[in-house]
Amino acid sequence: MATTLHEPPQIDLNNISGVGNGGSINIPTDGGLRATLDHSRPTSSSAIWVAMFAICMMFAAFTSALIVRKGSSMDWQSFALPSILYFNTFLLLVSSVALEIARRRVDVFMKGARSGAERPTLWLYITLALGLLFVAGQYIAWTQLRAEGMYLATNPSSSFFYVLTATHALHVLGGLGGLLYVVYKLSNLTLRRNAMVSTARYWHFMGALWVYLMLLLWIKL
Amino acid sequence: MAKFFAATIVVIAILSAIPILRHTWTAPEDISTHGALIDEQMSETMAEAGISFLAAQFILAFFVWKFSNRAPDAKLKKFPGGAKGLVIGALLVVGIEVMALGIFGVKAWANVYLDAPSANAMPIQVQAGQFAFYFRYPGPDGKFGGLHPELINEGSQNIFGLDPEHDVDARDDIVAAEMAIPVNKEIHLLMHAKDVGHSFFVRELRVQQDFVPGLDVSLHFTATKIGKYEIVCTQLCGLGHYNMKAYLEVMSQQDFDDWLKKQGQ
Amino acid sequence: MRTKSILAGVSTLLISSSLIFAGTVSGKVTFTGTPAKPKTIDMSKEPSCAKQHATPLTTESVVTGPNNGLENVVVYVSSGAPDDGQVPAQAVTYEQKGCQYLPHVLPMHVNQELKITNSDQTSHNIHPLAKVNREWNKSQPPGTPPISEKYEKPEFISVKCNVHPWMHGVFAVMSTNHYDLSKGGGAFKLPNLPPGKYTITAWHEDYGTQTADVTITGNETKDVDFTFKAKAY
Amino acid sequence: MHDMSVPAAHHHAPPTSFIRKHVFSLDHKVIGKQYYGLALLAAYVGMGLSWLMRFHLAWNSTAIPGLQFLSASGAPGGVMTPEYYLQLMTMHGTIMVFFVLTTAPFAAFGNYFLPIQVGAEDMPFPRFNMMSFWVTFTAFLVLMSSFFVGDGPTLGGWTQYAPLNAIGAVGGPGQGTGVVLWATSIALFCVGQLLGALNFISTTLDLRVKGMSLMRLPLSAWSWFITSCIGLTAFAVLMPACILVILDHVAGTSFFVASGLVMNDQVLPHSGGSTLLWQHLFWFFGHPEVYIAIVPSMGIVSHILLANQRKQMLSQRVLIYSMGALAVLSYMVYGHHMFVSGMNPFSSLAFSFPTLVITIPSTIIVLIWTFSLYGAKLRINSASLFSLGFISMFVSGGVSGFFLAQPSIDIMLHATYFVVGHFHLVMGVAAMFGIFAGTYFWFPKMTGRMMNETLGKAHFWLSFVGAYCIFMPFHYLGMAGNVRRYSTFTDDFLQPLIPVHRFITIAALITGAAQLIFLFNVIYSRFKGAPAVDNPWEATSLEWSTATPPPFDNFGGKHPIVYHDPYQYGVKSSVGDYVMQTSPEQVETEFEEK
Repeated sequence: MATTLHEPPQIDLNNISGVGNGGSINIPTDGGLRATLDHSRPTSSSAIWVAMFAICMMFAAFTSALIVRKGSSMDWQSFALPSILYFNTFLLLVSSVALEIARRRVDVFMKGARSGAERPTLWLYITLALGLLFVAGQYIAWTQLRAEGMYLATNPSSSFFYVLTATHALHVLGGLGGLLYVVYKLSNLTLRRNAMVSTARYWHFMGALWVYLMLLLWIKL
Repeated sequence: MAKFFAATIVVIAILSAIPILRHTWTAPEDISTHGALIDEQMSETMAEAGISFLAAQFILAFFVWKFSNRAPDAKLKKFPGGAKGLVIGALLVVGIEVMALGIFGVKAWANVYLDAPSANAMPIQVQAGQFAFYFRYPGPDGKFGGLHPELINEGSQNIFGLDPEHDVDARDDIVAAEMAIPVNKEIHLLMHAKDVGHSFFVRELRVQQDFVPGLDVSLHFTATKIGKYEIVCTQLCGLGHYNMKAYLEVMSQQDFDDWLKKQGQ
Repeated sequence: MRTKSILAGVSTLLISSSLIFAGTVSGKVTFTGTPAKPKTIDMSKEPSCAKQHATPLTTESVVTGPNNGLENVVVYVSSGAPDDGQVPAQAVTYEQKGCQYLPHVLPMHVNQELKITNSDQTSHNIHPLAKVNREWNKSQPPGTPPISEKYEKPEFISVKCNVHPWMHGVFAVMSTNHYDLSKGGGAFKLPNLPPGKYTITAWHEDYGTQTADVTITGNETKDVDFTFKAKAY
Repeated sequence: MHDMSVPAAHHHAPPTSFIRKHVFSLDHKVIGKQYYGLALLAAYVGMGLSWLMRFHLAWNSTAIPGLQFLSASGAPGGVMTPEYYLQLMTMHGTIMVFFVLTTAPFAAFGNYFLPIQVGAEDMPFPRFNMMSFWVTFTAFLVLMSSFFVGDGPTLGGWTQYAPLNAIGAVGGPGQGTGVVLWATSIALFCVGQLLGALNFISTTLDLRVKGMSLMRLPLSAWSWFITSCIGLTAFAVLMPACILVILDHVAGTSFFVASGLVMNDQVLPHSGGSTLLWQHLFWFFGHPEVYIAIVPSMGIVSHILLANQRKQMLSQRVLIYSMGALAVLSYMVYGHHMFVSGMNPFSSLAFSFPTLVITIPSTIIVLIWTFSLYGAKLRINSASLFSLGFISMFVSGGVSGFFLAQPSIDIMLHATYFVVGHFHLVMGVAAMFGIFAGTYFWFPKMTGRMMNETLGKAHFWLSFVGAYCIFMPFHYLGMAGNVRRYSTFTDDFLQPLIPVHRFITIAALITGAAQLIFLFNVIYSRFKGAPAVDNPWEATSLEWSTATPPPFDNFGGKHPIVYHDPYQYGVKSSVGDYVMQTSPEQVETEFEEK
């Protein structure tokens, strides 16, 4: 049998890009800004999905822990979620919308000539602000609970509340970091579409995750 | 070197099999009513695992012996069966083999864990704590006194935290550091953990069960042979784990009644 | 130089005088009611220890003597005789033999050296459950050197061996040298008390504490008796 | 060798400062070497611990000279105390499982060779990659620090069962600070490995060069890809578990401590926690961890065998699918660690069947390896010897899985030395053999020098025979009911087994000493070894088509183009009986027609 089962691929030296993006040479293949093409690191579009999967697993573990722990003994005392959480949820969802608008603008901006069109950083800043507000809101929620005497160790229900919300808040902060990175890259015209897209995906994911957590806490606490 | 390797594998395989075949080290004689099935399962598995083990090692040895360091002009050969044959073979042979094992195993498992203890099984409570087992018999009234963790005081031997002052049921409860049971009588063992995870393992009885702190599990078995056996802890429970043990005395009904009376005083 | 010698002279004078007019508090610790009868200890888990006891060991938390005498009671001067700070030079030893603590109650002075020895074939684990002092938990395999420890603050410390749950004892760490342990019929004796007002405290691990005030004037022996109420359970 | 390839842009220029070059390097090759160094260090620490343990088990009251200086209270007069034994045992397990079996075959070799084997210049996120190593290294330091903090490391075993792991210092020496440090270390380790897995997966999916389709990936690359998928799921579950344990310690929560527990006659403050919860979370990670340890070695061994048998595997696809099946199944079987844990007996049965099913892909893998040797032209060298040894060990350790997969038999064998023998052979020794094989095989590429074959062979024979002398008897002990994790054998029925333990100890001391030959060989060859050519083994995959050692960007400013499936051995080509993946040459096989 012949060992070379595949035809040797045609080499088109004008447009080499690997199956992924191994070969980045001086032709726009990743849809980035022209200024970024030289010395650009290969991009990975699947990384963000991998990261989100890992985060899902982590919260799945917390969820199962919560369910098992609640079932394991009678000491579970439910409490009403601080109402500010609903407002925070609203903030996070709005921020997602803002980011989506920002992403579209950036897209247009990247496709069009750089000269002229002003940079769509405004919507990114709005998203950032909303995100920060969300984290602040979460902090307020914690202080409110503490005021009610619900501390981390008071009861398994409160323990899980703090653990879940804090872990989520940390990941949101990570998203904010990503946004800052995007803003910075955009400011010196070295933003690559992949960075923008991945950040957006992550941010929407954070929103979705939070909605899930709200439902979980609302049902289980 | 290759031939030496092949030979070594064969020798090792055979040497490893000898103690198994000669039963040099093996579980002690079974003294339980349910253990026979487990032993049967064990020997069947041993046969199948042993054959697969020897076969695999021998074939590996044979191929290494035959097909290493060959002349440069020697021709490569392809295994006639090809991958498909192997896969199908493995699926059928191993698949059927392990499924059979699994299905037969269910019965052996069910005897110990799925069937409920009979109504007239004799209740004994065992409490595992760092690092000793203590056993409690309900006494003449047939009722166990309640447990009060805050009353536990090992210095004055209140091992279970009984409250004889207020709890009438507790007054005649009999607490012992060794487990005596009548022969051929079903025992319903109520397992209570005082502090951390422990385990109750009697090789002759073919029982092993972990204690779950905060959740009392139970176990039932019938011993068929009078004698003295060792109960050991198999769940790492702290620095004294190695020394956490107790004796199991299987007695005739008469001896057991006397023993119980003696403990009662 | 001269001042030194004078000081020395004065101090010797003081000490000797305190010896000359040395009062003694002695008495008896008893109990009323019926104490819980000692429970026999089953050591079958540790055969090497079990065979050292011809008659099986019993619990030692309440040990009674003839005519209601109560033993293992620590009697000490709890106030009136300020600690003279003299830490006895010789160490107190605590022996683990036959899976039993010898003695059951071990009084010692703050900062006095405590030597713990293991005379058994098995490995012991000494775990004094100190609250005021630093809690430690050490194993002592057979044939290893004695453990040397000391306690800085006065405290009644309950001692456990985690490996042998029935092993139980008490360290009575005192900030005074005027203490005694009630023996035989519950008798105790606190000698060498210079004149003054004293509070004597008797401590029992199960029955709690009792106190009595005495005044020593010159060279005399005061009788102080303590009576504890026994608990049936 | 004619190598058609296209020019590529360096995406980052090679660093010049020592720090950036060797310490905080972004280069996956340097990071791979760093991981290897860490694994090497950890392996010898772990081995030292096992020496101490084995000696204590064989000669219980004999003092080990100098041990008292390691821990005065742990070994008064050099005689090991029960708790110190357990502390060493816990550290041995943790170090070996996490910092050797996970780092060496996966993180070390994977980091170095995965990007090269897919034809990439580097991983997509070099900074994450660097972080991954340094976080892992910190984790190691944190773990080791527990030797010197408070009353020593935790004694709870590498499985750290609840509630012993959560009740704090009352549980015994090391259960306070020791556990917190342990959990912190493992949580950090998880972070490191998650970052690594992220890089591995995206490298495999996104950075393959032109012509490198998934099915053209070498088996080693496949195994690293599959392993990183397992790790991504497993470590993402272990980390929360560790966080919960730490909270039970420092924040006074009650996730794992049930109510009414009494230690030293005091009722514990915690209440209502679930002790089985920890076991579920831990084993959901714990069983896949076994495959994290073994699958990379499977890939490495296949990779090496192919180069040495000069002939293709019967089917590469079947191998890949079987490894994938192992990965998937590994999540459906974790409950077989909990048959007698008090878990619902029906779920024990539910867990036992997929466990038995795992034997099928495992058997297929072994059969493919073995029968691919049929009609081969096997070359014998240290690398191939260790690969063959791996197969033998994998079989020997695998068959005992038959027993442990069945709840009824597990009643007799659970928590005995049978289990210890099983996992030491199948995931310990076997994986180590994979690491050794990989070292002898790739050392030339990594350092530019060959390893000493004579020493290598000596190392193999002592390790191979020694490992069997140590771990086969474990199974017999287990069948006789010898409980594991005992620091002293006081039970009457264990006395007759002590001679067996002495035999094992002697074997362990000798086999351990043999590992020093390896250490010497590595260090000696690194500086004095014979210079290596680019492709010493006449192998086909991409790492052999670049310079030795590879330039900073792996292919010297080029992007290779892949024309062939991997492992085109047993063909007639201009270079000999093989053709590189990067060579456009059309070739014919030289199988004689049947």
